[in-house]
Amino acid sequence: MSVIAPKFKFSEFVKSILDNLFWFLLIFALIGVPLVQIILFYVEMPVINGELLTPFLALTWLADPSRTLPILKAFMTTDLFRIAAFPGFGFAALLAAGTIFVERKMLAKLQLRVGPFYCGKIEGILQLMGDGLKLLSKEIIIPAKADKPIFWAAPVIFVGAAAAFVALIPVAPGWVVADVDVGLLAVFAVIGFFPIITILSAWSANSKFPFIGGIRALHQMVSFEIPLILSLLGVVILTGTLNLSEIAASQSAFPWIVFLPVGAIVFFITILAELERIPFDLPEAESEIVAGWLTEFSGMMYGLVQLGTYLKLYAFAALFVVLFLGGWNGPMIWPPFPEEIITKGIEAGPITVQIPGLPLFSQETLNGIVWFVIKTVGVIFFILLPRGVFPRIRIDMLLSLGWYKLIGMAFINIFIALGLLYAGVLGPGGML
Amino acid sequence: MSEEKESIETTEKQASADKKPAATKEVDLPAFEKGIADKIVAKFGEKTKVAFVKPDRVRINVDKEDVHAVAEFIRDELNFDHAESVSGVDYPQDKEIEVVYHLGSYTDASLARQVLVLATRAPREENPIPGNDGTKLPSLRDIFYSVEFFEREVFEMLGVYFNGHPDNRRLLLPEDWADLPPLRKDFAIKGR
Amino acid sequence: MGTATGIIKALNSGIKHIAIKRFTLRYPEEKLKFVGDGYQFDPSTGVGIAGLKGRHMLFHDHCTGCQLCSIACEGVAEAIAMVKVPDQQTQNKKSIMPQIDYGKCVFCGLCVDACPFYALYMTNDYELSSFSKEGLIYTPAQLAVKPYVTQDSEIKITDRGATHG
Amino acid sequence: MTAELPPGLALQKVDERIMTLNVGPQHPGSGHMRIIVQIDGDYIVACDPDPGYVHRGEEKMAEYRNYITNIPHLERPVIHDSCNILYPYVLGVEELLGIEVPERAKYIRVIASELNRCIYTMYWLAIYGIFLGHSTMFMWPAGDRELLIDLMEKMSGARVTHAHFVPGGVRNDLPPNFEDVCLRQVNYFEKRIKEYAAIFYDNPILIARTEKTGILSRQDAIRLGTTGSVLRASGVDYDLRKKEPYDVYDELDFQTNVLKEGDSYARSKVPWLDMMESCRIIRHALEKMPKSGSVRVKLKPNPKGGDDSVYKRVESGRGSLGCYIVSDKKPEPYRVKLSVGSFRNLIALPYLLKGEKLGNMPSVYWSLNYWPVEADR
Repeated sequence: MSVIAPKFKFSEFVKSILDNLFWFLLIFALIGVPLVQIILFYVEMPVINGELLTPFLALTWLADPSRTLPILKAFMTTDLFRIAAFPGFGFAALLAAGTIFVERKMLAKLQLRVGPFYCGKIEGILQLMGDGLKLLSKEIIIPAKADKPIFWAAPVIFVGAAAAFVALIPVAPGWVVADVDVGLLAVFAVIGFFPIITILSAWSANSKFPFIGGIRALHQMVSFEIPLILSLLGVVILTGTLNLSEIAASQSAFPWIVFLPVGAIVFFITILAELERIPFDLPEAESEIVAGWLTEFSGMMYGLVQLGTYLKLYAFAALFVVLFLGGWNGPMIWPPFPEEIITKGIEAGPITVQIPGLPLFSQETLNGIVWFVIKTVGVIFFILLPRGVFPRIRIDMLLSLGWYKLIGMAFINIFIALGLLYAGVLGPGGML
Repeated sequence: MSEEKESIETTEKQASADKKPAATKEVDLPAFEKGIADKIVAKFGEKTKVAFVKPDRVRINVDKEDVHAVAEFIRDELNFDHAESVSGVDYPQDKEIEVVYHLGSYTDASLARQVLVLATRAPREENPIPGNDGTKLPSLRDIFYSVEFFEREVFEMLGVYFNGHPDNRRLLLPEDWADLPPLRKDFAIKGR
Repeated sequence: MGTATGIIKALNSGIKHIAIKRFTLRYPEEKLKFVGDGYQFDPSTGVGIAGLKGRHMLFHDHCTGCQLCSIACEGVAEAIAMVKVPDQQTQNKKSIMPQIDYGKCVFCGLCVDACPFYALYMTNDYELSSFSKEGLIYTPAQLAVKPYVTQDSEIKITDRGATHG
Repeated sequence: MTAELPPGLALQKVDERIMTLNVGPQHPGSGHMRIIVQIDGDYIVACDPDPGYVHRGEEKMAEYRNYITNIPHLERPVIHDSCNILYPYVLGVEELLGIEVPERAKYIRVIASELNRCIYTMYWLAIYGIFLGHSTMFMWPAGDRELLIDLMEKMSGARVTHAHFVPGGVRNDLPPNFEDVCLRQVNYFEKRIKEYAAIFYDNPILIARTEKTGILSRQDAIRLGTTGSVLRASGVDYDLRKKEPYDVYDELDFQTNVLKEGDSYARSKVPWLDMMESCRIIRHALEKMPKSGSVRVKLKPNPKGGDDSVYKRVESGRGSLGCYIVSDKKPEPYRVKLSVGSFRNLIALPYLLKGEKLGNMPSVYWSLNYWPVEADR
């Protein structure tokens, strides 16, 4: 019987934990607390209830739930919250994590197996966390002849570009990180970064298989970007704007997929290709070129690329929803808030506390978020499904599909949109 | 040494010659297979020796000078179009290595059951230097394309060099194999 | 339009399989049921009796120490060694019995075929993993123990697919 | 410096356009072998298969063991098809020793052989699926194969390395109630493999990907001496079960599947069609099998052959599998040579890959029905 750690003693284990705890508390008390106080005095604080929020007030108010909520509400209006938490990175990462879980379980079900099962007791719900921990703890190996700065930077830039893409997606009326008037053009610009990042990382690895994979990715993304842009022009023609929030708002009566199904199909196929998902996963075709441009990545660098990929998946699915499925628009299904919460307060056991400023979100916003999430998850499901059903296609088939068929179909879509516009059915000043 | 070799060969020839008529007397040879053997004997006469004629199997022993001509005749006149297997057998006591070609036919339906065994022998050397010693045979690759990899295998496993083979490299063994060819009888397995 | 119908058929087939039962055998919780008590051999007829070729079982009161199993294994895996045993059996004058190294055994069962005295059988026990190589060597005393196995899972075929029930 | 290098290590003059790729041995798309491909852009200009990474010297080992103890190790090259790779050896030894096999044993052998063919083909199909990036086609055959492995386990007591065939019959009789279980599971298995059509064989993407790639014409298939499904996909109707029936194949009702195209798609489809034939053979054999009787002839210990040689061949999952045994009146064979289908089909690989696209390499390579471990022996 072999022992994993032969000199293991429980008392020493406890001692080491207590040691670490002691040093942590000491350093935190001596350096951390003063540092936080110093920083807080330089941060511009909001005015709440006619009173400037000082760090002292913030610390005291945190203990009082009725006065905490205004701080929270004030915080929700800041840019930091929008970027990091709700319509931005955190929300997207949460949906991406859900996507990975659904992908695994659904694929397993389709393939008559169980999938993640033991990690996290309930159907392996914590498997992703376990994988993340594994990737974090793995050694990062850099090829000896790699161009190290670029090789290090590539995954980070990849995640950055994906997050920039996420920032442009409007989730609910008014809830968007970057509400720019040229939103769709910004989307095209961000998408244009991905081939460059791919080829940079592939070339900097100085290895044959990543190089072939990078060249393939370059071919694939360049040839599919043109039909992608063309397929969205129909929507732009009919709405007359490039602002994504306005495009979503314009579909309150009906989504554009009703009139532009061809464009939607072309856009969906190009999404699959841009995301390098089966049947278009040529840059990562494992039986031909090992893992394509990801071959030399290891540890958390690989994890970052995967994170970026799933953020990108969420962003593309959300873009499809915004452009073709009506974004947040949908019938009101969120129940109205009970009046007594606003007037009387919340009853928790024997205590009734009246908290001003509830609810945090309006009913319309919550309804919009629910519809948006439902539609996005539906689109993600259809993006995931081909992985279980189709084999990978070949590079020449892919290029001929991109250059001949999809561009042709995209032009047909544009003509349909123009026809609808000039017939006076749709568009600015149309019948509908 | 050469005298010994000749004497061994002659005795073996006598032995096989003795055996064959005895076999023919005892059982009736299958007619079709006998026909195949007779055709080859009629063409080449003394150069070929019919070792046995069994149901579906005919074995012919040929000297190494004639193997190319016999194989060509077998392919062109008898419609055997591919080689199923090429095996080398080491006979240290005869100082010879036998190379056996098993030939079959896909195109001729009447020959579908038949396997023609064509055997030839190359001289064997005690200290082999594969490729650079006397253990050489003419390659049949220009006649039966399918022997290409088999002959490479026989080359590395028994050290028989095939003259005229375009690609006489190692196939299965590692590139740095420097020991005896492993299928020779004097290559002993440890502990056996 | 053949392409489109083909793609739709493939998608349809894929979605249909989401409703089919899972086939996976959850191994440590479920274990497959086997036929009989393991592979046995009847020297009088020269034919074996079907069963799983698992860990061996040695009957001390039949073993004569004839070494036939060891000789049979010499050409296969060299897993069987004859060792002295303390217990005195009347039929076993030399007091030697087989000791099996499961790090080498390939579970071919030729030793069972070789035994003419009904002394060596195989059982349904296949969980032999050990942390050390020494733990894989089973002495005659260990081989005499009949393994306790709980194996009850079988393949069941229903309308919604096959499962391990 | 360059003048003194041995011939194998001579530095080649390399065209700058040509890139040499070592596909394997540590590559998800090669198996236990190396394919050295030279590519010009996306096109393969030259290909040199380099097997031998799992060479175990089975033929040398066989010269040191007697006719019975050769059995467990001779089946090791293809553990999924272990009955079929033993079959020619067992037939050859029976001819050398002059043994007549009981009728029931012959039927059991045929059933075991067909079950093994299906088990092997399912494994092959699973890997073909993953080579084309179709993960469902990996999981389904790998799971459904379990049905037949369960049958083989009931029959022989081991899941993969059965060591079930011996000269003179089979090791043990069928377990009680085996016929019903076998019939039920084989019927379900046949139903399952028919479902692969919609998702795999009729999938337009797969057809577009593999059709008209790696075409092996009828003349070339014959000239290169290919065998098995590769040969039958090129339009040559040659199946040893029909052409040279061994054991009881001449009494069973089945047909061979021949396709004319000779491309990767046809080569990948023939084994699938063969599996359905195998199910038919199993059902028919279960029906015709004598219900009782001996299954094994008792042999003397350490049997000796005469001064003779035999060449026996059977149709395995990968094509004709021949065994050449030379005996010299000793308990051990003087020489055992396995002429395996994988090795014979490998000759076609450089020929087919020349001029193909790199993306076609996995599909062409694996459609040759090649098992690296068997080719290396």
